[in-house]
Amino acid sequence: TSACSAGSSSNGGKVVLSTFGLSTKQMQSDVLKPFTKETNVKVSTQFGDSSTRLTQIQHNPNSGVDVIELAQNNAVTGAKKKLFAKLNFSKLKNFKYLSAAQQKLAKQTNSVPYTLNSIGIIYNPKKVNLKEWNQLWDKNLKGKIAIPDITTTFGPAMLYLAGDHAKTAVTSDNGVGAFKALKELKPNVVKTYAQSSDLSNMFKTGEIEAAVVGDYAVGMLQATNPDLKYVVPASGTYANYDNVAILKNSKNQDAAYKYIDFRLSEKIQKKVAGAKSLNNAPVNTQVKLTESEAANKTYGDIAKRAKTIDFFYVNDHMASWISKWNKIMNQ
Amino acid sequence: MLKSSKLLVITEVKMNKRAAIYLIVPAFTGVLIFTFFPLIQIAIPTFQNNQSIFSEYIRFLQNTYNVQVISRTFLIAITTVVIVLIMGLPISLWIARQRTNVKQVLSLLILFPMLTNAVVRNFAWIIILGRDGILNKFFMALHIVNHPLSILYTNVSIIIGSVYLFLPIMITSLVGSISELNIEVEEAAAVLGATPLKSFFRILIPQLTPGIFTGCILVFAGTMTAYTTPQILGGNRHLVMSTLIYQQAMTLGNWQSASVIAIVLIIISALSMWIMRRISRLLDRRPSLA
Amino acid sequence: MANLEVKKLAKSYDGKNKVLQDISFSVNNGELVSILGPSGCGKTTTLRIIAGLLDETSGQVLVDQADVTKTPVYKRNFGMVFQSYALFPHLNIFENVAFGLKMRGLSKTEIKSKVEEILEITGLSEFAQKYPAQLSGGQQQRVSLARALVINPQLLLMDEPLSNLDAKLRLKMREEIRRLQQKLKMTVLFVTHDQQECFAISDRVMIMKEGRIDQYDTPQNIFHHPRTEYVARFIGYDNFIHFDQAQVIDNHHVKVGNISFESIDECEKAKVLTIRPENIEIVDQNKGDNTILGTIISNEYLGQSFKYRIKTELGEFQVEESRKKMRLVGEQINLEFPAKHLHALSE
Amino acid sequence: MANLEVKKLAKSYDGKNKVLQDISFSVNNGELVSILGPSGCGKTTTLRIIAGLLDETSGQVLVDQADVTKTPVYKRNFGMVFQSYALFPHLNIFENVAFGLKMRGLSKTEIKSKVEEILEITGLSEFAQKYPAQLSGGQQQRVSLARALVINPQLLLMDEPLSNLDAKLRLKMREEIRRLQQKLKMTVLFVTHDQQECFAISDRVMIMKEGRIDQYDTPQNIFHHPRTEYVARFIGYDNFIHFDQAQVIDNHHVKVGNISFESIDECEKAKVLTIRPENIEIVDQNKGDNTILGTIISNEYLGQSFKYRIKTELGEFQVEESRKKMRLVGEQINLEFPAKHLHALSE
Amino acid sequence: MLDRKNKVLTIVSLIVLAILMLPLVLVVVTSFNTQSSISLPIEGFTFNWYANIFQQPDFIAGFESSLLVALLASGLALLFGIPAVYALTRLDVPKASWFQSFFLSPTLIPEIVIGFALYQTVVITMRIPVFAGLIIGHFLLCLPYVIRLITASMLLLDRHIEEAGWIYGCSPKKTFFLLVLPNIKTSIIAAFMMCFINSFNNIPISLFMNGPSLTMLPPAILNYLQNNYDPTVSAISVLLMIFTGLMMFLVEKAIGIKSLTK
Ligand SMILES: Nc1ncnc2c1ncn2[C@@H]1O[C@H](COP(=O)(O)OP(=O)(O)OP(=O)(O)O)[C@@H](O)[C@H]1O
Ligand SMILES: Nc1ncnc2c1ncn2[C@@H]1O[C@H](COP(=O)(O)OP(=O)(O)OP(=O)(O)O)[C@@H](O)[C@H]1O
Ligand SMILES: NCCCCNCCCN
Ligand SMILES: [Mg+2]
Ligand SMILES: [Mg+2]
Repeated sequence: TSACSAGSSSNGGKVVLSTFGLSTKQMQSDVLKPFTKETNVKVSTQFGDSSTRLTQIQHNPNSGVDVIELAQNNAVTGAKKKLFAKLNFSKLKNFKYLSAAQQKLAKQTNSVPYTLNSIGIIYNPKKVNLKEWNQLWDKNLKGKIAIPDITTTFGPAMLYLAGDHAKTAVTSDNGVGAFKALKELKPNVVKTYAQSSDLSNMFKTGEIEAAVVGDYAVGMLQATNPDLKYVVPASGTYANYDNVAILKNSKNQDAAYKYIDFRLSEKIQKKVAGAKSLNNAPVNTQVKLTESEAANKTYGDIAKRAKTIDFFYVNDHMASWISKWNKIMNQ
Repeated sequence: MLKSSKLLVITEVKMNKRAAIYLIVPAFTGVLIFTFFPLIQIAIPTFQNNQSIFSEYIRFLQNTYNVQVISRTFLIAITTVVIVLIMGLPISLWIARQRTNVKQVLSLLILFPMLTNAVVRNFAWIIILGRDGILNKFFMALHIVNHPLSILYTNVSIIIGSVYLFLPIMITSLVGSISELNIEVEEAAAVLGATPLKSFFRILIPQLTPGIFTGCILVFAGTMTAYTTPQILGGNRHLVMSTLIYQQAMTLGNWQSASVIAIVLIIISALSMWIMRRISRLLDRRPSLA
Repeated sequence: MANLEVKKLAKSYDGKNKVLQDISFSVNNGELVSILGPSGCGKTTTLRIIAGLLDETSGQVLVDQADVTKTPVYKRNFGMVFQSYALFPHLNIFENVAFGLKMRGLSKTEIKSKVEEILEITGLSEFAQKYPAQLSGGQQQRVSLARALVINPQLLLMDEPLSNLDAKLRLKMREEIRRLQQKLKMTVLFVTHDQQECFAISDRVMIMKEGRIDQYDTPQNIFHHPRTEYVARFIGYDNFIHFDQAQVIDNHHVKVGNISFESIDECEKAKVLTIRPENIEIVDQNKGDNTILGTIISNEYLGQSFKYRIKTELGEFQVEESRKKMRLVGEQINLEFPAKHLHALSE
Repeated sequence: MANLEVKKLAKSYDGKNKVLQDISFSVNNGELVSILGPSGCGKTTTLRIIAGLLDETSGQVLVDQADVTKTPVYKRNFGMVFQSYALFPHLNIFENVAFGLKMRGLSKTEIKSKVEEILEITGLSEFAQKYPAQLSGGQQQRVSLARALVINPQLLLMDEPLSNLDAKLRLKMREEIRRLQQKLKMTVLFVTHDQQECFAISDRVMIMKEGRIDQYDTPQNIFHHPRTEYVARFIGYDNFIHFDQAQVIDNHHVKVGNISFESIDECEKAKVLTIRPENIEIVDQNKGDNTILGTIISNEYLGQSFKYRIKTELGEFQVEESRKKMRLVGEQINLEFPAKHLHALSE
Repeated sequence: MLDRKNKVLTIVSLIVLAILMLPLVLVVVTSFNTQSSISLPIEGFTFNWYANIFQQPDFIAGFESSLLVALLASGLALLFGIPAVYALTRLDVPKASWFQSFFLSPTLIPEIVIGFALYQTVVITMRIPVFAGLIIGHFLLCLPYVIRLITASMLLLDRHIEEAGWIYGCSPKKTFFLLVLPNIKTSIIAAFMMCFINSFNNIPISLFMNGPSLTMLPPAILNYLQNNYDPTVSAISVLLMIFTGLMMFLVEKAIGIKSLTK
């Protein structure tokens, strides 16, 4: 592949990638362009919400997408619906650098985790000072916080947190305790948000003083509201992977494998970990980040504290939880 | 605008009648295949239920959350119509009574926001309505309120956004109706002793009834079915039917449910428009000259 | 029932051109006065200022000696009949007519009796419950009249109330208006651009030209003694002979070219002679005075008469002649201008 | 330049009501024929069928003996002047007039010379580069005429070409049409509902009533010898005396009520007597025959004459009288119907 | 009298007019803010956000495809719509007003439902490429505008003009192109503009009809707004307003010139 001149494209083939709509500019410059340069594979992209894109490929076998990057919950659903091609992990040179747990998840779902996020609390230190999840239930936060909506990536994590507050694990009582805790939380909640940029605006306009948020959004929030502080409570957090998979109907499997391997490579994992890049925490264990580089990422200590969510359980109960959530939180 | 304008073939023309078929069929087939067929396709599964054909709908309506979304959608639409009408009437009157060239400039000015991207228009209100936004700053400065009001991401902000979205449509429609009125009718009322206010309510408004209802129906239908405004200014806590359709369909992948809501939305908006049109006819006391 | 006086009324819409140029006139109690003039001469403007629908630039409007110039229109208590009727389309005939009474706060029973009475007079009783759009033009016209009359106006203003009607209906309506005006002894100002209409209906006629009053007199006087060429032309004097002072021979005689003309009017300050087409006679021999030789250059059959255009040394003349057979183009004939029909004008 | 023959033409728009009822007539070379009739009588329908714009229900249209009934409109080579002018708004005057020539594939130079010639004739040369909207009504009218003339049509059809013009312009245009028609020796069919217009312009007049031809004759004959009451009424005979066969005395005498009338026409098959308002004379004493006593019930000044409505034992009559002073309502007078003006009609 | 001179009316109207204009003015102001969030008052002046627009691949690609789709859909709507209108207004079509309502019916279906239903039928069932589906969706959006506006002007156009064409030897087809089209040009331009702008600004249909390398501008802006709360959105809004203003100007000019000669 290396013999090709930059101009010709016929040799490397092409691949159609479906990925998140966040930071499309950095995705283009830090991942896709270098990928094409190195492999000579041309990339077409579709940007959008994880769940929307999952819905589309689920209903439309002819979507033309080869590789898809999804949030963990959607990857689990996709796997369950058998939308993904069975992966031959031997074709991925960088797969061996993933942790055992990650490798297991990859084999379970035929989708490879390429980054992970976790949640914490972001707050305006001029107004409040927060350290622990339980503080979110304080009466003096009435009408001052925002939490992720059930339908978003961290919606289930929010439910887990509520379960922890009620001291009954979600998986043990089908969320009964968690919903009770949410009902208690409701007076404090201004908004259940779907887009983390909503938070930027709400902090900016003083609508909220604190929010439960995924770490990937922290950089963006602090850029627009430099005062904001982010904390991952010592009691622990919940992690969520973003996975990449090849679609069953893909006609460009070779190029697709190349892309995934590229995505897992040390060079790229390190690059996109940058705060000005995609701010993606690395999964490649070869990547080492300094403390400042590790800021706002699920890495090191935080990664150790991070608990996982049983999306196989969650997705089975999602429909009824959404309905309950809507009745309690959005009514 | 929704009303089909009256077609009148004045005199029979000696022309190949077959030509009509060739001219109409392409557009007819297009609308048939791409509007009616898809609607039928999404409607059919919603009636295929083991229990009864309506059980999907019954289940949908038994969920109080859904009923709340429906009533919110309806309430927002009605409120928007009323506000748009109250704001639109005076300015329409004012524009319609300007000299021709001034009227043209004003009409263009009104048209401009109407032709501006909906994202842009709604987004502007985020800047204004936020807790720290222009409006709150203004109110606080004037000591109208002591604490900033939470307007953004509420039903109120959706209504404000919708009003902004549809006010130009109402004005454009009303200016048209008012321009058609015979100004001498109002002069006659004045000569007969009617003050301007009396003339407004007893002479102008009654004559405008059909125009007002046409405008109202446009605004109502537009607000009922609008997606972008509630999406940007409402957020998920304040879903309306169209944002609920999208959420069900694409975020949650529940197409059956999305179809049910879609059908309910079409029925509700069609029914409301039909009722409004009936009311309009009842109120318009002028005999129709068929 | 009132006396109207207009003093030095002037109006400019744009601040520059004066559409009305200081006109003054008065209308007596119970008089019907027509304002006659070509399109754009200021008829409607005058009427609208009197009604209070338009601000004057300067001047005064007095009703029974009281200045009403600053009274708002809805307090003037005038009646007005609009060219387009201006009926309220959403009200039925009864309600249309009752509107003015309602505005005056009359009781329901009073309104009912008054409206019914005027509907009776105008022959509209059976249409009380109909809407304007269900009535014919003439019936709408009468509603408009009834609506103006029922409030017992001091003054009734009518702006070309008949101009939308076809010839037959127009004739009938103008008779009706005259009859009602005389019966109810109203003071009426009636705008029209139809010469015949205005002569048929008025006590006095005001002829306007470019914002001025050219002549204000009884129909007969205007018809037989037009004051200016403009008025003459307007009322059907189609033939004019211009001359200058040098050509005046004596009080009643003028010599133009080689021909002497005798006129019924004094010629001392005159500049023009005029005569109607139907008053010129085609005679067999040239008797000299008041007679001129000409050639027919076009002919037209008018039903009862023929109309010819005739070329002479003093220009073209139009002549109407009642005769069984049409004269042919090219025929040479003598035209006689009888002195009793030949008028002399000074403007 | 052509001879038109219409044979048993019938038309029904809805398959039930016959709007034209088997009408037949012919128009000679170089003749100008007017179709006169009230609104809705079928004038436009007739013209449109002849033009080929409308399918006939039955019947034939022949031009110079050739049947053109099935020829499509754009191959007929007729000229047509539409009531609304129907000028092409996006083309200038030159292009408007040139349109028909272009369609006939003439060369540019030919088109130029022909168009310029006709623009010259119609006095439009200076407007060649203007657009229709920039012209006055009368000028547009002439463009419409020029456009029709330039293709040298076998037959020129005109549908109320003057109905949109004001009285003055209308008069001028009809003279112009007549002049051009005679100059170019065109065969013209001219639709109008204006009696005077049609008399002034036509060689022959066709009076239509409800899809039939009531009378087809020269203007003079129609004017002096209307065949039916309908025609008479249409051309200004406003007074009618109805009677039945029993009342006929002899060939020229009829007795209605107590009064004997002598008529210029034969009365044997007659049912109605008719006379024009201006032909009734007001006389001092009742001479018996042809005279009736009446009371004035309304009076009106017409400028040159007065018009009265008079109530008599035989109904109301309308009378026009030239006189200096107006007679008053209520005055009793004797009306004389001179025999030479009293016509007898059988329908 | 309630005319333009009535003071109360004038004041109320000016307030409403201000309300209509103010938000757009604010958008313009915020687009120059040096702060990286959309807020007022602005702290400094910069063109950076305008520069940033051109670094967003979605915006560039979105603009191109939105432009293409809007042009194609408007063109198709005219191509299908004009003949239908001609038949309905000039030929003796039975139940003409029923047909007209039929052609206007897409207006009555919520756009989100059109998107949803079309996605299922056209993209999934019929396996028509998403791009074609998008064009179809936008075509349905546009057709009612064409029907409404052109019907209005066909009804106003003196039908005798066509008859005059026939009389002077022009065949019906030729008459249509030579005499009818030039005279309804104004409303064709107006209809095109309404179609174009509504298609170009549409979100609900495009939300469903998207796919690889098929990003439309409005959803891209919406997406950007939801992920990054910086004045880039203000900046692109300003560019779009200029774009709209330019179109209005051109159309006004085109139609204005026309109305001089009409
Ligand atoms: N609102 C206006 N603004 C400016 N000029 C006006 C206005 N109304 C009328 N004029 C001008 O004033 C003059 C007189 O107009 P007015 O309406 O009084 O004429 P009129 O005698 O009633 O004519 P018509 O017989 O055509 O009704 C005309 O030259 C007209 O153009
Ligand atoms: N397209 C049509 N369908 C049905 N009836 C029609 C049609 N066109 C005309 N008619 C009817 O045919 C009759 C004759 O119409 P036509 O237009 O020939 O009258 P006209 O003599 O030209 O009247 P006008 O003087 O009003 O123009 C009328 O009763 C009219 O209502
Ligand atoms: N199809 C539903 C009608 C909604 C009206 N849309 C208005 C869009 C303005 N850009
Ligand atoms: Mg006037
Ligand atoms: Mg006709």
